[in-house]
Amino acid sequence: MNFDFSDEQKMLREQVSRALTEAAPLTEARTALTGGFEYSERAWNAIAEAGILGAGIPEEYGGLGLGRLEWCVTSEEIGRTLAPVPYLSTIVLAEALLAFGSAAQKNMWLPRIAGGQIIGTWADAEGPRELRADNLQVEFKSGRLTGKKLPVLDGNIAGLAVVLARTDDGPALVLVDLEKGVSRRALKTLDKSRPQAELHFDGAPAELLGKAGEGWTAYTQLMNRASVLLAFEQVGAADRALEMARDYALERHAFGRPIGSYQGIKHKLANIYMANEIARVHALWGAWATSTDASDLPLAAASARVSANRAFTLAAQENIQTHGGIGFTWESDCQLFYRRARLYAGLLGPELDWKERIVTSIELSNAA
Amino acid sequence: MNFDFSDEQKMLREQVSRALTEAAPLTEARTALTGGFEYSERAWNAIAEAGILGAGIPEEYGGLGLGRLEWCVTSEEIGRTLAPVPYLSTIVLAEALLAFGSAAQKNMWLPRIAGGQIIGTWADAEGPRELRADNLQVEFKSGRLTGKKLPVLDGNIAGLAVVLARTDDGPALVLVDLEKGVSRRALKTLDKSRPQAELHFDGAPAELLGKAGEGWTAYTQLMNRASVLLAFEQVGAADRALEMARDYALERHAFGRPIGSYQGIKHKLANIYMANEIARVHALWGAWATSTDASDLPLAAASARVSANRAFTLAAQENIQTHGGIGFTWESDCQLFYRRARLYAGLLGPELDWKERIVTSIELSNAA
Amino acid sequence: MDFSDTPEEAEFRASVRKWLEANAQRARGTSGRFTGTGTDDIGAAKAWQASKYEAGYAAITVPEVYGGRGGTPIQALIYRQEESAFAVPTGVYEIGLGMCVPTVMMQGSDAHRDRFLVPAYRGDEIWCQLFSEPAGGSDIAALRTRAVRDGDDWVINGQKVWTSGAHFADFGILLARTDPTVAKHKGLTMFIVDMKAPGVDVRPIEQMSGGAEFNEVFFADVRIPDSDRLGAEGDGWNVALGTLMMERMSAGQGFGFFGATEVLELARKTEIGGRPASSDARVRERVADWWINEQGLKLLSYRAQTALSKGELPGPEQSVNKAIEAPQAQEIAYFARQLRGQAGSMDGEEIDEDWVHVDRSWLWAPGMRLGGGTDEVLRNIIAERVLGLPGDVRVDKGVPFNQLTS
Amino acid sequence: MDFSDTPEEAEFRASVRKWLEANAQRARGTSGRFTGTGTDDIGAAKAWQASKYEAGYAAITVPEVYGGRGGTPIQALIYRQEESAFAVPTGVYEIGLGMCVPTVMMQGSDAHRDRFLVPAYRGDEIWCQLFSEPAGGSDIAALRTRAVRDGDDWVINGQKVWTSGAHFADFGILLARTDPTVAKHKGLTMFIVDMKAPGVDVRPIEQMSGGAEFNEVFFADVRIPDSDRLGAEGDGWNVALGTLMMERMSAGQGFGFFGATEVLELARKTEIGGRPASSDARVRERVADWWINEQGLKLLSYRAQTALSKGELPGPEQSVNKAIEAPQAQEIAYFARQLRGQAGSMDGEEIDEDWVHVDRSWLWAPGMRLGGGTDEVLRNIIAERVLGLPGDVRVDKGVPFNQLTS
Repeated sequence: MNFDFSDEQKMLREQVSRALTEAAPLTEARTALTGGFEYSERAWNAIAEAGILGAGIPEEYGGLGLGRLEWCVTSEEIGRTLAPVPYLSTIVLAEALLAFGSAAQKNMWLPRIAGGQIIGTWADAEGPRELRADNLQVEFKSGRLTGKKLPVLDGNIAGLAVVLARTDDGPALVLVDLEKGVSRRALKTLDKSRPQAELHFDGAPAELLGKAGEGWTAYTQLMNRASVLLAFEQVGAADRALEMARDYALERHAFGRPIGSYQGIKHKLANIYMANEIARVHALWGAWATSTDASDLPLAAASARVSANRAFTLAAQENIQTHGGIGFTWESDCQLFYRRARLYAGLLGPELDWKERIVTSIELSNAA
Repeated sequence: MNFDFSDEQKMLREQVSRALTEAAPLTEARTALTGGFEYSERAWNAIAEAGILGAGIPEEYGGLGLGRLEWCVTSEEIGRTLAPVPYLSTIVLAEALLAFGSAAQKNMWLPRIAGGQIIGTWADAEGPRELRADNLQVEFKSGRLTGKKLPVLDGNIAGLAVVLARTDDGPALVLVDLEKGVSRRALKTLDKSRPQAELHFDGAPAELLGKAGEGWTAYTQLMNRASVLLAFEQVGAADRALEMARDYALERHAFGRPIGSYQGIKHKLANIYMANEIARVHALWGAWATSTDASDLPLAAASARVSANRAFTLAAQENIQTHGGIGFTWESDCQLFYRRARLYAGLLGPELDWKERIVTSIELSNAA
Repeated sequence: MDFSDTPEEAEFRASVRKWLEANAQRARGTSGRFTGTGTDDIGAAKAWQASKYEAGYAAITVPEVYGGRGGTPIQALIYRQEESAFAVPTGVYEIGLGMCVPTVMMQGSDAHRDRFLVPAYRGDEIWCQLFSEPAGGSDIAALRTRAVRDGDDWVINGQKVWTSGAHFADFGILLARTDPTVAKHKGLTMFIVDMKAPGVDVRPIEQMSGGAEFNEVFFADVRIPDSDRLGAEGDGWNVALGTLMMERMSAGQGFGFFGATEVLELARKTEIGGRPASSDARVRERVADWWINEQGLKLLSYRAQTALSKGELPGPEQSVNKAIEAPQAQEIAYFARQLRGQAGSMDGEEIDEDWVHVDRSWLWAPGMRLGGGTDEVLRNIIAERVLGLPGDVRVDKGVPFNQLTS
Repeated sequence: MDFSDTPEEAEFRASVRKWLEANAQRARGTSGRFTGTGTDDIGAAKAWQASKYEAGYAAITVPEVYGGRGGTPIQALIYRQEESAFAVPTGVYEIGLGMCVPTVMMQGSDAHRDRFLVPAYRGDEIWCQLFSEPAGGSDIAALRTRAVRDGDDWVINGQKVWTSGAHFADFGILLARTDPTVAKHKGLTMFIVDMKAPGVDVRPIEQMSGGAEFNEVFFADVRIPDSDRLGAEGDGWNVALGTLMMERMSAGQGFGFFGATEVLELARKTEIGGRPASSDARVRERVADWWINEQGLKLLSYRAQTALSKGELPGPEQSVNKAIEAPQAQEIAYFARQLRGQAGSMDGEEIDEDWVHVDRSWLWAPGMRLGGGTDEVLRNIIAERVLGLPGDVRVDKGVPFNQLTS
């Protein structure tokens, strides 16, 4: 039994933590929120220079060939700092290439991802409509992609995207160079510290990633991996929100003593702690499953998803509550967490769907 | 706007309260729980002597012709004392006769109910199977009733029952004299302070109450009235449990001060208070609806049901929690409330069904 | 029991409604009254208040001798109920007429009443309430703003915060410390302050929701004549409690959050598993749970109204109201978000009006869980005032203010 | 990361499992270990403990010189994991071997170790823990049982409560007040007490769940030689804290409540709207929510196990475990009830084994929310020890015990 990161992975985390603490203090997220930039090049460069982007990419494609756990520990630190970087989106694209790409596709793109020369993303949603295998509107036909995808995380800064589209043979994942035949529109969102865009494909050249007709299964697998990465970001951010609340509760006095000495606050923060711990071990389980291609991955990814949503949402909203009025101001950092929590809870589709996947997985494993 | 009981009704409540406080201290419920008797004749007589049983029965049938609000205020006091009396069951039967009985049936039975000469009940459930219009097993045919009903509240002490049964024309309510052709078996239950039985009808003589085929609608209407009465019992009991917890929190000291001075306990009890208040006004709304035959009755009855379940369940379990170890002992009165809360939450069928009725009613009223 | 008005109440309601129909537009849509006071058109608000004054609806319960109608609390409630269905700008007067001006009426001199009441009711002058301070939070009596006697004047130095509408207010009621050598509740005094006086500096606070309805107010050597003191020197805490009690009289106002039935309506337009989300059992159960609370709060307001119409003081309904509604609004907005899938992170303006309303609920709910008593303070109030449980242990009890450590 | 054993651990696990298969029956069904200690067959328990002792599994982490195996904490955990799948009676030894005997080993004299350890491990003598008192509750140090020095003896008078297994215990560790003139934590001393000594009176406490696993224990002029003192006079509180710390070493034990997957299984056999309840979205969402917590606690225990196998002390997993599992068990039992409609008020014995398990969960959950630290105390522990928040205000701090008002 060794249910923990290795010492090397913990050292890497320390290293990423130091780099991001310096390159991405919360002021970076605030600058992005107020439109100063679309992402923090400083933080992104720090991650690229540490070689992280290639950690899970085999050496033959220009990576370090370490594994996925290194990607996960980095996500946690990005969450802690709310670093405004296109990390999740780029790694999800790398995962798509690793799992479904041809040798040519891998050779073409993975080295550039590992080297930090290109930002990637994925495009699945088509506005507020429910996303299902049977109602996709964006179409891939004769090497061309047509239709609109929104919201697309980092869609306005990415150079390459994996897109979920319908074909005559059923859903497919396709690879699109966003520099060609794609118009983009920045979306108004509730967390402007991470940009989202509408991508309009007007016959953009594209190519299949994997087989047509198997796209929905491939998409589901990809989202399982995305869920684990995102859960680590959420856990990191939830921890940081809890620390903020704890520190404020120690410093702020009411009626002659720290507000953290009242059970109303103590029990609130203890509840957050417990939610964070539950989410953390689910994320860790997910990391194990994603790095070993375990059959448990769908279950671990779903429980990581739901428990991380629960933890980060609770921590972000109760951090404001613990801060009192000051927490509701624009200048307070509390809002950065509150907005990010909402973005992350929505990113990979409805929580209810992920809960249903948990029960389906339990039933399958009981039947097996 | 007069959303409250009248002064006369409040005086009646005072009177009932005094009578039951004397006739049914909690020791009566405990005596019933430990098998001392099946119901408290002392408390039952006090209610009968106050004329309550006939309050909602017209004078032509031997009642006082006052209305249903008087029945409701009495329910609340019965709840407060956990008086082990067959009140709910008897009034539900009276309601069935009032709504669906022929003149002959009313003349035959209502005066005896008003006079306290007969205990009544209703029998709907058929064990742990889901109760639906399309799967009733107890059958009424050619004036005879066949099959088993369980659990039946007060089934072992009642003299008359309204029974939900299937007929060739669809579900029906039928009236059965329990002294004839019925065998009974006392059930093991979790709240022995209120007895439940299995009734076995082996061709027992019975007669229709209302029309065959309209029985399910009639049954639903009857359960709406039952829900309002029961909600008052639950609100009364929840109030009493809250008072117990409050009193103990004032008296019990830990670390040199009353446990009621810790926010952990204060906020807990404030939450119970709020749940009780929400339940109380829903019950009151239900009382208005049942006494005016308002079209809102299905909605008011359902929200009274769900909010009262929520309040009494919370109050009963957190009363134990507030008492600490002593609350978990057999000798503590906490368990009387905990057991009663479970009985009452189950009596009128699954809470999920009642919640669904709320939404259906809202949709109907929006469509209207 | 009877949900209808008495004949007198019905008559009053009819006349109010008739007047409103003739003078205002009915509100449309689901959006609530979150706009607060920051972005309102002050001119429109003043015009509306003036016409209310002319019609006798600006100060319904105030004796005629002070410029009011001499009516009953239930008439005031009926007016509020009717007015709430119309799109009229009342926000800027809520705190002034609800809390400050009644304090002036009760605690002020005849000269104060002559000078201030009618201009306030007519809407010519707007009032704000200056109690909260940065260091205080829920502990209002810990305030540090000093008032030092200098001849016939008091000289004010210090800072207030969360002052609603200070940026357009003409006057304020100000709670300041006149004696730091006694226990913190004992050394306070209440004043009327001219918000245009030299040394008053108002700075808007930008909220996380984007607007700026609240302010910081700085006082630098602001002079207030002793004649503008409200109540006795050192009696400011009792005067302030009286001001805060006024809130209890305005029972049963919803906050305009996106609610249970609106979720149900919204769910008809979105899908789960290819079917309308409104048919999904999980959505429906939540709607039922939330609706029970919303309807319960409405019924509690009817009960408060019943008490008012009998001349009794309402119970703690207002505390219960906010303690339940604000956290529930946050929960509802969170859940509604997922009804639009990944588009849940987009701004409602990218979609439609309903979603704008959801977003506004989501952004304002955290503020409503804090302002006017936090979730925690409200539960303390219920525990102490209703259930009779002891107050929290007060380590600062009886300690002179200037010997408190923080 | 790796969920499997090291080769050494795997080898140990295999030998344990082989021995268990040869000497015990595998457990069947879903019912948990609520039966506690009240109704067990003491003879069977003693026989099982004796065979464990012979096989070297009774005291795995105890040095060989004291009669143990000299093994590692991870071996002890592996043994517990494996044993939990078998139907063996271990309840009566849990507190004694888990908390009391280790205290004797650490605090006792050589003579104590020679006299008590082996008979305890072999199961010949059963131990109980005598800390809690009626007036104390969560405030254990407020205890009133007095120990007065008389020559070479101490004379004990007072009452203990919630003593598990006192009715069959041979010895106990007793925390008593030896000096009431100092602050309450300072005047306590720990003793070994012979439960068969004159003046010891054990009376079972009947629980609301029906059984009587706990006791009141009365002491009337019970004499204990000073040589049976554990630790220094006045140092009893520190000794007791050491005893209570032992609980943290036994991470990740479930309580055997009716759980999420059992609800799902049950729901397959009941109907909602004419379809299996297991297909109802509301049932399924709850199962997911509960399962996440259950699986999370299991994963936390893996993390604790990882720490143990690295020779580190586990974190606050035990506090988290009970704080989450006990209230959830109550919620699950409440919900499961409605899956059988009105029959939900019937005793499970009228239906089947699953329902008996639901009932047992429902009756025991309130007790589990209290024993071993209430919901509230556990949250305090997490807030203080993990998050570093201040303790509750202590009005009794430093006050001599005999001057406390209550």
